[in-house]
Amino acid sequence: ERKVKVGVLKLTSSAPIFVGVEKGFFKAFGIAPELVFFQAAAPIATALAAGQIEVGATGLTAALYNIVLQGEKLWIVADKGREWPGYPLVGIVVQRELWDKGEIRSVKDLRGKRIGLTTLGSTFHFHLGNILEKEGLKLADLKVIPLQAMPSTVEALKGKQVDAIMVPQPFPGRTEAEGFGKILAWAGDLYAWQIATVFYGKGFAADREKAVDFMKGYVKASRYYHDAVLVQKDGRVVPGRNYDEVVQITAKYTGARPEIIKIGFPYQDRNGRLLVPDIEKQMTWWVEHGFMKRAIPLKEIVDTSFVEAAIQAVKE
Amino acid sequence: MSGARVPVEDRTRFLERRELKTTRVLSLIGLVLLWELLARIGWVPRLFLPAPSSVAGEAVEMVASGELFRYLGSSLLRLGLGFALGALAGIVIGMAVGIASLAEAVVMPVIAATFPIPKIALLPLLILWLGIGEPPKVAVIALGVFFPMAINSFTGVRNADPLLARAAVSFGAGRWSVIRKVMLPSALPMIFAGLKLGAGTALLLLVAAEMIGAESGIGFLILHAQNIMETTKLMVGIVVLSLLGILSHWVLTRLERLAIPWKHN
Amino acid sequence: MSGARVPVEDRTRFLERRELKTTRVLSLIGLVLLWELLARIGWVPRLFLPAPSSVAGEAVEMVASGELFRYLGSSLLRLGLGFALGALAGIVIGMAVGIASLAEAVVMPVIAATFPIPKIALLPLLILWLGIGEPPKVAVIALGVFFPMAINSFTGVRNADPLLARAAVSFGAGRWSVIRKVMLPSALPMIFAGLKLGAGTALLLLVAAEMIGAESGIGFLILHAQNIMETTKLMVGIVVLSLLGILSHWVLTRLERLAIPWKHN
Amino acid sequence: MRVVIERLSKTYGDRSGKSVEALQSIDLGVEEEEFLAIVGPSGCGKSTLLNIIAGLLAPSEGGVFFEGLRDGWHPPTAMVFQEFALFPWRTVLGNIEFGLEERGVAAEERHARAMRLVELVGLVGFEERYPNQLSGGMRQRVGIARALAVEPAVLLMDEPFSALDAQTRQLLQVELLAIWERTRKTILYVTHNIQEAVFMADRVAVLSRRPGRLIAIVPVELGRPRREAMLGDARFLHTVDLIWGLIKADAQQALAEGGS
Amino acid sequence: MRVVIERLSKTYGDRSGKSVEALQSIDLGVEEEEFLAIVGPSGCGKSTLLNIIAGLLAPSEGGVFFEGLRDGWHPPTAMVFQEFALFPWRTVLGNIEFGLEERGVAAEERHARAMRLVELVGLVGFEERYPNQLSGGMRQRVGIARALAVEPAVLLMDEPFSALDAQTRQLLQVELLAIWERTRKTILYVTHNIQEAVFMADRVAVLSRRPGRLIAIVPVELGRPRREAMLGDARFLHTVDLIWGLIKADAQQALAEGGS
Ligand SMILES: Nc1ncnc2c1ncn2[C@@H]1O[C@H](COP(=O)(O)OP(=O)(O)OP(=O)(O)O)[C@@H](O)[C@H]1O
Ligand SMILES: Nc1ncnc2c1ncn2[C@@H]1O[C@H](COP(=O)(O)OP(=O)(O)OP(=O)(O)O)[C@@H](O)[C@H]1O
Ligand SMILES: [Mg+2]
Ligand SMILES: [Mg+2]
Repeated sequence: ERKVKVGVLKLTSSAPIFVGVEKGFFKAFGIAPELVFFQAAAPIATALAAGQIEVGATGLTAALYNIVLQGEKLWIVADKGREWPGYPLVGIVVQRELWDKGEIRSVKDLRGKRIGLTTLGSTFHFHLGNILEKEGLKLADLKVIPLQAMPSTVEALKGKQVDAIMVPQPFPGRTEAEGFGKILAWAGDLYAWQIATVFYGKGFAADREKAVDFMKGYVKASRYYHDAVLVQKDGRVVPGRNYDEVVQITAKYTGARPEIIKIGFPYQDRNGRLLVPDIEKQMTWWVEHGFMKRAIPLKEIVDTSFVEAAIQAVKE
Repeated sequence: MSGARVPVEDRTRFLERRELKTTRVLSLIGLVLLWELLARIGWVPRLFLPAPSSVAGEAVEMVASGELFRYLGSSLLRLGLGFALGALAGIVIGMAVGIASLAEAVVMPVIAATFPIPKIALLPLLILWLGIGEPPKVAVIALGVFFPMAINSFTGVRNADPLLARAAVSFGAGRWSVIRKVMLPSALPMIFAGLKLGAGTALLLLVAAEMIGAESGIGFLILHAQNIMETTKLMVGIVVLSLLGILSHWVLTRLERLAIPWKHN
Repeated sequence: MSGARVPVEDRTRFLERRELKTTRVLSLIGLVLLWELLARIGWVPRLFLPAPSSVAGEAVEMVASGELFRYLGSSLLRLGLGFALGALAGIVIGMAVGIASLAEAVVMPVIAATFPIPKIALLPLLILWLGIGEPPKVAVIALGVFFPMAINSFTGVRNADPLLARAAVSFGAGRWSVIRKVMLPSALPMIFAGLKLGAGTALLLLVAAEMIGAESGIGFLILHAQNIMETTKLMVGIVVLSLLGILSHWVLTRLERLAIPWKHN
Repeated sequence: MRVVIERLSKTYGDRSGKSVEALQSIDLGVEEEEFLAIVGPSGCGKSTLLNIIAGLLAPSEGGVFFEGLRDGWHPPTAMVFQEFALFPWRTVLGNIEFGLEERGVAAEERHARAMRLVELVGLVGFEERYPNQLSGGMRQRVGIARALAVEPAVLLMDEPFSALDAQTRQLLQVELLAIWERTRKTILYVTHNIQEAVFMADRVAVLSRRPGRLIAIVPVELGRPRREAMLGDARFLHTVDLIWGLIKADAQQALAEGGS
Repeated sequence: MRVVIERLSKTYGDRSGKSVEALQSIDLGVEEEEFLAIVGPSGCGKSTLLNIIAGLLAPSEGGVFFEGLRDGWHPPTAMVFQEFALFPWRTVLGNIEFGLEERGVAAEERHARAMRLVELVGLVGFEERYPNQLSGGMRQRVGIARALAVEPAVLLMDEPFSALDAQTRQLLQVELLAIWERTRKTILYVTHNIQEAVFMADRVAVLSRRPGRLIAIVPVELGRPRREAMLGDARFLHTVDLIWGLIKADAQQALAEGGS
């Protein structure tokens, strides 16, 4: 068995990896993943660049592109979460009062308002920008306030310090439950995009056989995950045969309560395929907004050959 | 004989120190009651400041499941090691810098320059050099403990009575003897202040230390509970930190009394 | 007369303090050179530790565009205010606790219990109570400065020579006079150590302070640069913090000399 | 003002349980305008006694009373400390002014009075020096000046001239007597010099070795003002011999037995 | 061992530019096995001189030499400090043992020697006390014991008995002389008591008021061992008078002019 150090966040978004480990999908291909838990996304990228982990699974942020721009090679190899219509993940939540007064009823009404989110240059930031552009607005038309942590962001809405916030599940639901927030829209419904991916470090990618074997396990886990928790009918999730098992595995790894986990799993491609064009678009956007100095040619950062080889190899 | 007969009273009584152990305990109970009250009257939302009663409930569960002790165990190791390393380095370097002008001129600017560097900005370098296991976690704590220790030890040595140093020299004490037998005891009160600060700082930095590659630990608990919005668990973590803070303060105060007997009799 | 003629030499020379101003400057230059070397020999990838030369280049750009000064401006205000508030509160409370046993018994456990609470866990409460403007940022810094100040002031008062306090009382000094005229000057060396620690801590916490809704400031620069992995900009921020650290240390050392003339002649 | 000491005892406790009995049942009345000297072997409790009178130490038993206290100002005492107890952060002038500050004397008058005392104790030119720049004797003189400055109803002096050379000491003794004759304050004067005690005082209280008990109160039958010539007076010599005899046996025994 | 002081001057500087000239061109040889007393007015530089000889202070000009130093141990001096300079964190015993520790004496012997000195200075029962639990005189005796313990080639004593009562002082004077006669070390003894200086010393060095210059070296023509009876000896009284005369004018002037 070959060991692979995998850096993950201890969150629901890492569920496919947890499933792969727990169900022995990696093991089946002679891979023994060693999970290394992180409490923030940035150190995962750093650890990957430093060679301390071989595989990383986290959000696709400006940070990652900048790491590559500064000469540390790493590869985006597979999907690990998308914003997808019908799958509530990141929500735009407005103050209940403003909603009730009719002041904000659509994305367009956000013009001139104050919107809180965690960090500038985060996936949320990118996403917000794109949603606004779709609605004919620009980021400059409103005021984005970075608040670093989720609780701070939610608290700022509650304290009426901001008019709206952009936060992932389960926070949108909670703000409604507590009565101070109203979900304006789910980001995925407005705009689908690649939110998180699996990365390979330079050395790991070079060890082609091992890298493909790892991917085989991952593809198998993805399918299992997808069939269990993501299949929808008429806009509602139909729990698959292994729904409860996946919930339970996720609960075991994240320590979160099942009822919170059940609020929603992030969407991801059944085979772990990437939305490659979206990645290019993201880079363009980061460059436009000054978060990156220049774009990276896709072939220098995205390598879909692993996932394709794995899909070929792993039978249904 | 005109005028009154006035008894002389000890006017230095206000300088006296009493122990007031019950007051100490009452103070902490008051703090908890205040918190409960704040939570009850709804001044603070349940979500962000759960009432002590519910925190206690959660804590009991975590104790029953053994989770809390496991976390405590892994954190205590990091804390202990980081504290010991940081404190030792701080005392040694602080005292060296206090006694030798050359060391002072070389090291002090470096200390002043590196002290303000935020630990989170150091994480990448720590990961690069020390990996993602225990070493970087211990290093974060040690670094945090180092600065208050070094600056306080330095100040302690600098403020030692020069007459006593000269007395020691007159009896043949060399540099090393003076350091051990004059500077060190003179600096002890400040060193203990530094240790108290260091202990608090170590606990404070546990969260930063357990940001990378931790699967257990109180800092991990706090971070993770915050990520998954389990505020009650978060508060359990904070309460544990607070208790450790009180405990370490108490232990250090006791130790101080043992180490400085000549001031406490 | 047998035996040699041996001149008596001043054996206390090693206790003397020299200024060594050039060594101080050389030490910092050495630090920068070491850093450049580390970067040049490629031991550390550029991503993790960009060379000082490239950091300087970036800094020049940021100065030219006025960005750096804008950031510095907004941070200095927060730092100044937070430092002043925290230091004042720390000195007042620390000294009060040092002199009055009752205050000590009530406040010390609370200090020991609240010191280890990580600032990031407090952010939501600070936002709730103080909003997202300047007040919570100032509060984070003030909180950080408070603890070292309080503990050092406390220790300073506790270690004042009781003979001098009694001498003051014998001349009619009451509690307040004793505090001002005996405890305060006795505690000055420790208070200055606390101020140095406080200044470092304030700079250290700038990043945490500017986590809340900041759009400019050195802490914001560091956070933002780290979020998007712009290590050169990040280093510009850190270098600015370091320079502020050196500056504040230097200013405090000067002030200390002015405030404690009886030890420096 | 009279100082009445009644059944005064003092035992120093210790955390470890060891305790030292310093004073044992002292009964003593110091008359208005009296110059009382106190002599006794080292460690017998002289400083302890002065500290209790100054209100700086609580007695274990008994007490001290001021009778006939007229002016409102408290404390009516000022003390010259055996260890000087100068404030290191105050200059010579600042130290001397301390008591005046506490009594609310205006800055100008404070300065004028302090300057007069600087002259009296021979420290002109050192007004702005800090204690650590002074010699031992100079420090002691600052301590004396500080106590004299407040013109207290009761002056407590704990071996005030011990660090002074013979010449300076003599000059200051004469000055002190002159001040006392002019202002007629009550003075309690601890000294280990029996000649000095007799030369200066109206009465000499003799304490035993530790625990200090009052062995005797010896009146001095010399006229006032005292003059150097009296040092050869038969009454002077007789009184000195008497006191010497009183403490000799006691002190010798003390040294032999050590502190046991 | 001889101590040779050659053209020794010391001026204390000050950051603010004010400086004090403490010693001016002192030339003095202290003979092997000599007991030399030093007297002089307060602030004339006596402590400064001892500190320079002990190697604790650098002279401004000139220097001090040891001649005929035989045993290898440095420093050959031990000092009784005017301010006692006890280590507050060491007990009586710990303080007395300090110098022995530095000389590498084994723990047991250290203890035995320290205990003997505790007895000598009359502090039995106080071995485990800290200095802040002692009276002034007891502290001074600890300082004396600490210096005697190392049996130095040159013993420097700065007003060693100033805080002791007459009786204890006399006993310790006799003890010191006995020790000196037995071991024949060189002793430099600063005192402000002229009688004491003459009673104890072979020669008395008289210093002028600040800046301290050597006015005279007065040999004492009394036999050894000295006895109390000699205090009435004509030669004794004559020498005292001589010295007294030497410093009187000088000191009076000093006090009149203050520190100017
Ligand atoms: N703070 C203290 N704690 C314990 N014991 C003390 C303390 N202060 C004094 N003593 C003891 O009390 C006794 C009397 O001390 P005190 O200072 O009053 O003596 P004294 O007569 O002034 O002696 P001296 O002439 O040496 O100054 C001594 O035996 C001393 O050891
Ligand atoms: N550290 C110092 N800084 C400045 N001046 C000093 C210092 N120490 C002593 N002096 C000055 O030097 C002179 C001599 O001091 P020294 O202590 O040698 O006198 P002394 O002869 O021992 O006097 P005393 O009998 O009063 O102890 C004094 O005028 C004093 O003010
Ligand atoms: Mg006394
Ligand atoms: Mg002297």
